[in-house]
Amino acid sequence: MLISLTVFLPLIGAGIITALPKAQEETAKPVALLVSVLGFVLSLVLLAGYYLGPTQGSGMAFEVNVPWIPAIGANYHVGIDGISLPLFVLSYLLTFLCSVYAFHHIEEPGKPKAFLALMLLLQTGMAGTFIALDLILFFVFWELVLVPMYFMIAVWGGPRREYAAVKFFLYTLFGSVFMLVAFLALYFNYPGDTPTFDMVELAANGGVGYSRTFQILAFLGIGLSFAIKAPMWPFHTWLPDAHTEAPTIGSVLLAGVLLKMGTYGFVRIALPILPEGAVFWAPVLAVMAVTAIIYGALCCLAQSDLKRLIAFSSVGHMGFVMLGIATLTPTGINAAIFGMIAHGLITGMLFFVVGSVKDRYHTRSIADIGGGLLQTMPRMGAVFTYVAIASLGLPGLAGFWGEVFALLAAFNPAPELAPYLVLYRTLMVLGAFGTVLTAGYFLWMLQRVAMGQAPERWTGSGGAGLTDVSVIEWGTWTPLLVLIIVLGFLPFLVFGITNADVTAILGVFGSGA
Amino acid sequence: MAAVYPLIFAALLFCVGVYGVLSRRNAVLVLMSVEIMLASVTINLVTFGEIAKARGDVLLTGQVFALFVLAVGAAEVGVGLALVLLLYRNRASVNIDEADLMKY
Amino acid sequence: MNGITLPDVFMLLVAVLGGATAILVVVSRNVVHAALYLVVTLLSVAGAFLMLGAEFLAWSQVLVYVGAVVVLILFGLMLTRAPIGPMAQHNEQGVLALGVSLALFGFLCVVIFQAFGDVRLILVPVTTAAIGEVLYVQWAFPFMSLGFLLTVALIGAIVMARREEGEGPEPPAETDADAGSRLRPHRPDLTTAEPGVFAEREQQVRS
Amino acid sequence: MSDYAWLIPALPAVSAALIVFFGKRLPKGGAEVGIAAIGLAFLLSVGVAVQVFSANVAAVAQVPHAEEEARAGTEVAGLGAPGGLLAAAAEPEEETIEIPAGVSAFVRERSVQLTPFGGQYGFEAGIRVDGLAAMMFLLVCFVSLLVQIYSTSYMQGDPRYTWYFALLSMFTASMLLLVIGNNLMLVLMGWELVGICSYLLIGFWWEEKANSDAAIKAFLTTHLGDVGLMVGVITMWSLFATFNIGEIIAAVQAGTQAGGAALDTGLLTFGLIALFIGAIGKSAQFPLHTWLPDAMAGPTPVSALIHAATMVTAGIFLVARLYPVFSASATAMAVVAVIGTITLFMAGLLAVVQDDVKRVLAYSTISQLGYMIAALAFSYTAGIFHLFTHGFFKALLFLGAGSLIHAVHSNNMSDMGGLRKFMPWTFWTFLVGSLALAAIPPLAGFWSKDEVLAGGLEAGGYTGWLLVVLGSLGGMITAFYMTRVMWLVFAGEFRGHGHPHESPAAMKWPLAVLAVPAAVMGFFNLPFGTLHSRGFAAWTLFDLEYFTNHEAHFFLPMALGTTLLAGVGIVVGTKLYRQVPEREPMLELGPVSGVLVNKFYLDRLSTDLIVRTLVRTKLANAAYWLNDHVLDRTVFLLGVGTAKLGRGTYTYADQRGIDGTVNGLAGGAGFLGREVFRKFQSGNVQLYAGGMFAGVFLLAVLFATAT
Repeated sequence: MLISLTVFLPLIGAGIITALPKAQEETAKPVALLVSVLGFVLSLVLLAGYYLGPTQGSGMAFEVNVPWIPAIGANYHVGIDGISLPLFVLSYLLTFLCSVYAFHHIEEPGKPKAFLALMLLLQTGMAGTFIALDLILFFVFWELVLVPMYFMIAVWGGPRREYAAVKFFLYTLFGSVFMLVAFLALYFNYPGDTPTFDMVELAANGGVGYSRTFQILAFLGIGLSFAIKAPMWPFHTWLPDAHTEAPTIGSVLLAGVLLKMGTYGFVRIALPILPEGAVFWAPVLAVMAVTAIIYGALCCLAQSDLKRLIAFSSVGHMGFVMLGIATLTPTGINAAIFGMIAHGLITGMLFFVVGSVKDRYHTRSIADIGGGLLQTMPRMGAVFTYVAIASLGLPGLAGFWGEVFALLAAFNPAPELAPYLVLYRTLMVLGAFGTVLTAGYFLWMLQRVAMGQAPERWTGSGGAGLTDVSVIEWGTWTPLLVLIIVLGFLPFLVFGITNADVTAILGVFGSGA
Repeated sequence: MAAVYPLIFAALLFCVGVYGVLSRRNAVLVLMSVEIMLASVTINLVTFGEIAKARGDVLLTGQVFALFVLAVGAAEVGVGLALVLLLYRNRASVNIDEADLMKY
Repeated sequence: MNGITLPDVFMLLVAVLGGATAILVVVSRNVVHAALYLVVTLLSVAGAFLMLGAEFLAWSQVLVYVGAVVVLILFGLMLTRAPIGPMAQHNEQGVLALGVSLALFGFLCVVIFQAFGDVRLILVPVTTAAIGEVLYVQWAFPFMSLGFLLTVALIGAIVMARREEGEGPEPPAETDADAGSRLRPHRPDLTTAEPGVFAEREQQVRS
Repeated sequence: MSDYAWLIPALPAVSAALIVFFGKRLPKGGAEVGIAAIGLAFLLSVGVAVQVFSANVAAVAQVPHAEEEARAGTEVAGLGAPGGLLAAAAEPEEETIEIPAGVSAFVRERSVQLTPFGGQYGFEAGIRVDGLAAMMFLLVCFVSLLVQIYSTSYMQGDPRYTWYFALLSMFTASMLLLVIGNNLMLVLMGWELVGICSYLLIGFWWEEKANSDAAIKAFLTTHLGDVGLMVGVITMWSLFATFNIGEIIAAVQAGTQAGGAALDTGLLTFGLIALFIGAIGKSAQFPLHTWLPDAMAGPTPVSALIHAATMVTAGIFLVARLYPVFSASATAMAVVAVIGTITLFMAGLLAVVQDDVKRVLAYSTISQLGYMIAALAFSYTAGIFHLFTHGFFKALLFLGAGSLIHAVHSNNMSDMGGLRKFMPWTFWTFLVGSLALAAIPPLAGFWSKDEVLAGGLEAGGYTGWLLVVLGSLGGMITAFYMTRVMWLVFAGEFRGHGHPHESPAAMKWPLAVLAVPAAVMGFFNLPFGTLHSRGFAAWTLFDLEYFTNHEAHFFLPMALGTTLLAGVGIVVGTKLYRQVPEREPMLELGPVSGVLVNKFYLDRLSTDLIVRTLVRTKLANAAYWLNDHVLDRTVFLLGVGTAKLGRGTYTYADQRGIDGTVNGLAGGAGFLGREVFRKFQSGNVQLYAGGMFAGVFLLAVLFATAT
């Protein structure tokens, strides 16, 4: 019950905000804050309950399983385990911080009421996706996420918002079709007596009874959808546009949570339910992942737009996550989940900063900013530098562990992938070179944005609008900044949550090593 | 009497009505075509009502429904003509193919 | 299948008459003629009712349709200043309409002969008293609802057709020009459109 | 004491945080916090060192002396177990000297579980305190302490004074973390953290683009090496299923890998070479050395601390840390030796033609790092001893250079000259440092460099001889260029602008303090029999068997020979550069014996040498040209090419190719809608109705035929 309350609380909040009288637009902000704080606290309660409750930190907890659409055997089956819990809490944390940030700035045309209601709706969708244990329920939540994000981009976005929003929406929807078809195929080809959409049951079945060809095709369908969402090269092209045009809060949630839905789907659905398909496709995924790492970095080198650069960096980072998943080992998937969390914190934070920089300079172009951020706004520049360095995977900060363990896993992929050992090891070395490129574009970006003499147009009266980090911004960012360094030094805070369930879920792969 | 006669009659009327509805430009003529279609429907109702009566229906359902359709048809003509008038008043024409705002 | 009986012959006659006039209704180039053909069609429908033993219905048909509806339609024709003379009354989709209706007719014929080809009707005329009894006992509630519907429809028709003070031909005022412009592509400004456009076309047709 | 060794990196880490958050409000801008923390850490490290060193000496004393017995024929791979906690029940091989039970080198490990991967994925973070770590503690804390004191004066008035001290503390903490870590993952962490601190400090004055360029170059070049390190660490993990250094060493010595199978030496060699690539990057070895001279863009104390004494020695430390593992692969060791030797010689040549005093020192640092690397290929003690002494005298030289730059506001020696009379403290300490660097007995550099060459000589083989030959020549070059610097800077007339003055006390005293170890450190590791076994070599070992089978030896002829070579270098330098700036007949002030008699001889000799020097100058120029125009250019072009490739990929593959396909699909749908389906959407109700009826008809037919 608690879990349902946590998930639907934002929805209720969105309803309350919508019901507010039009004259009291500003009241929406405290209401949204209250709701998101409550949600965050509840998610922490779930976190605590997961450890203190009967599950003792592994397995599925807080399960609710009631009939929902009996005609097709779809149940309202939700629950949380070590794989979903970190992402679940992350989504609440980011929404909470976004609702704080909303006090600081909401893009044109303002309208906090509508914006915050959409944000809370989005939160329900995101959290629901992470806890759904029924394929149809998962699909519903998955699609629910699209709508608010579409409006966030299309209404509050930049100059090319309509193009970006439509692209985002269509591309994701395109993938969803294949996912739905694959889900139905899973249902109708179920080897048992009563076909089911239940993920737990299907995962426990572990692909037994599904033919190899079927598994390969179904994995393709499901995987395509997740790959678009993640996004994997070469399905990433919606991402730079969406990120570039989205409002700051939209970018943060998009990078911080939405992208993870794709990779989470791989871990939760595609791998355990279709193990043979996974083994078949894993080398392809790995190649695509490493291509994304190199390619994302190369594209970043060519960018002149700050937000676009960071969007492309997401492609590379998600490449590391996918590389971890493609190894089909517990190490790799633990690394992938860690990578997701770290990317959520770091890139979310980067988008916060870039958004704030953009609000002040009124441009996203690196050339127009022209350097000297550290001079005009020392604190902003310092935060920017810190996060950029975190993003390039420096040890001691959160970005490191996901990358290094993904590479480590790629050096020793699952025994099923033994024929591809040389391929994986080559990919691992290439991925490691990718870290150099990553470092390169981040450092050059820092050089062009943060360092150097500030151009004259930004000093003196021209820089009047360049106020340093405000109190609200500090309030929003401090938790992220602290978490980045805490996870950097105490990675077991995440690994400890995920490991047991990751190992369990990979039980379908024979040895599971 | 063979049931096919009234039924074929009704079908004929209906199809003629369809043709009229689809091809006439004048809204009033379209309305007239609709009346023909309604009439054909009442014939069908009565015919099927007879068949039902022969099978034990005591409520005269067919005829009662035909009566209802009659009344509804009258109401429809009233409202339809009012609409036509309104159209004419706004556009100085009752040609349906000129009223094409309902696109893209 | 027995031979053709007398009711069958009557029915056939009525059907041929009704069908022919109906066709005339939809092809006639003169609107007034069309209205008059409609009268014959509706009358033949009433005749069909009589053949089927539904006396009350037949007379109702005559009263309501022939008496009221057709008059109403004639008024409509006059009020809309329909050209009282022969002119092109058909649009460009004539072929489509013909195709669709013929196909539909063919299909219906096939279905009817398949399903009811050997059904014979035992005609027992229904008296007005009998129909009155079921109508006011078993069907009382729907009947009253129908009356209500009729009232509402008539009131609605009046409200719509009535010309209020100061209303008239003005189109609805543009309240939000900005938001609306995207939804309304080019549209002739009908408030100022000189009637000549239509008058011209009228004359072309007539000549 | 060693139980509290974790405080050594923790103290500067805490101080870094304190300075970042509260530094600006403190009266001295945070410097006092940094100095206090590093001072405490230094005291602690002294305590730890005393404990570790004395324990090691005690252990060595219990080893029966048996030099006669089977010196030859011992194999590194057969060394049995390491000491400390891991020791327990390992049995030594027959040929080796018997180590009495219970006697082992001092190794103290304490760990906490970091990632509960369980079973074979176990990964813990912990400290490993042994002789090597204790030595590094001493060096890092000592130099860092002096550099921080020095900086209070050198950086006076800088707008980011506080931030500077935070970075210094952060760097020190990272370096100590790298040193103290007991597993490769922690080493990797410290490794990257020092890299980023180095980046931030090189680009400390980021207003100048050249500085941030240098910072980026430094970070990226070393990061290229770090790829190797990462691959190496991962290879090690996949071989041994552990990151723990002690366990890896034990496994290698037992000849097994994870699961008890026989060691896959091919993969091990691959991993070791990968690790060594990391060392190449960090320790500025050929061919990744180009960043270090550029890194001189940072503040000079930073150059002293990071780019001379500590961070750049991380590569040497890494090889030393895994010494028994490296020893197991002859191929890897050969690579180490060759790379180190090439570096030492090449960089020495380059140093000769520099005008910027810091660049001379930078090339000299590269050269000396080459010595250490090459030495490690043959002798553990030689490598780290040279690391230790070099840390002191090179820090001294850099701080001295900083003092000079502070005085004349220029890095170029052509703006200096005659500074001896203005800056006596700087002069004398610089002289000590130069002599130590030039390996003049009895200063520290002599003993350490001698041990390096002795190691090569003893090992023999082509790599050994290569080291001996090039190393000796390198020693001569070193002496030559340091002589040149001394003359150009301190002798003659002042050629710069303004009035040079002696530096303030906070800069003077660290120079003096550093001069002491630069002068006397060599006596702690005299390569004579039992003395040796009580000194530095005994202190720093962490593997008793290894030590007892690799005693150092002193080859008097070679020591004399190298000293002679160094002397030649000094002489030549003196002749050339004393004359050039002052136009004096320097030749007459040459060697004491027979000025007149030998004039012709000397003349001829010097002419010969001048010619040779010219050739050498040309050679060095060519080498520098090669460096700048080929190696550096390649890096540059790679960077530019990568950027172009990025732009190309973005423009053609991404925007036109992939995105174009997506847009094309959408455009196709749009075309269909605009040009085709739009016709049906005419707004004509009757057309719609026609469609409806047609649909009804079709549906009806469908149903009819279906039933």
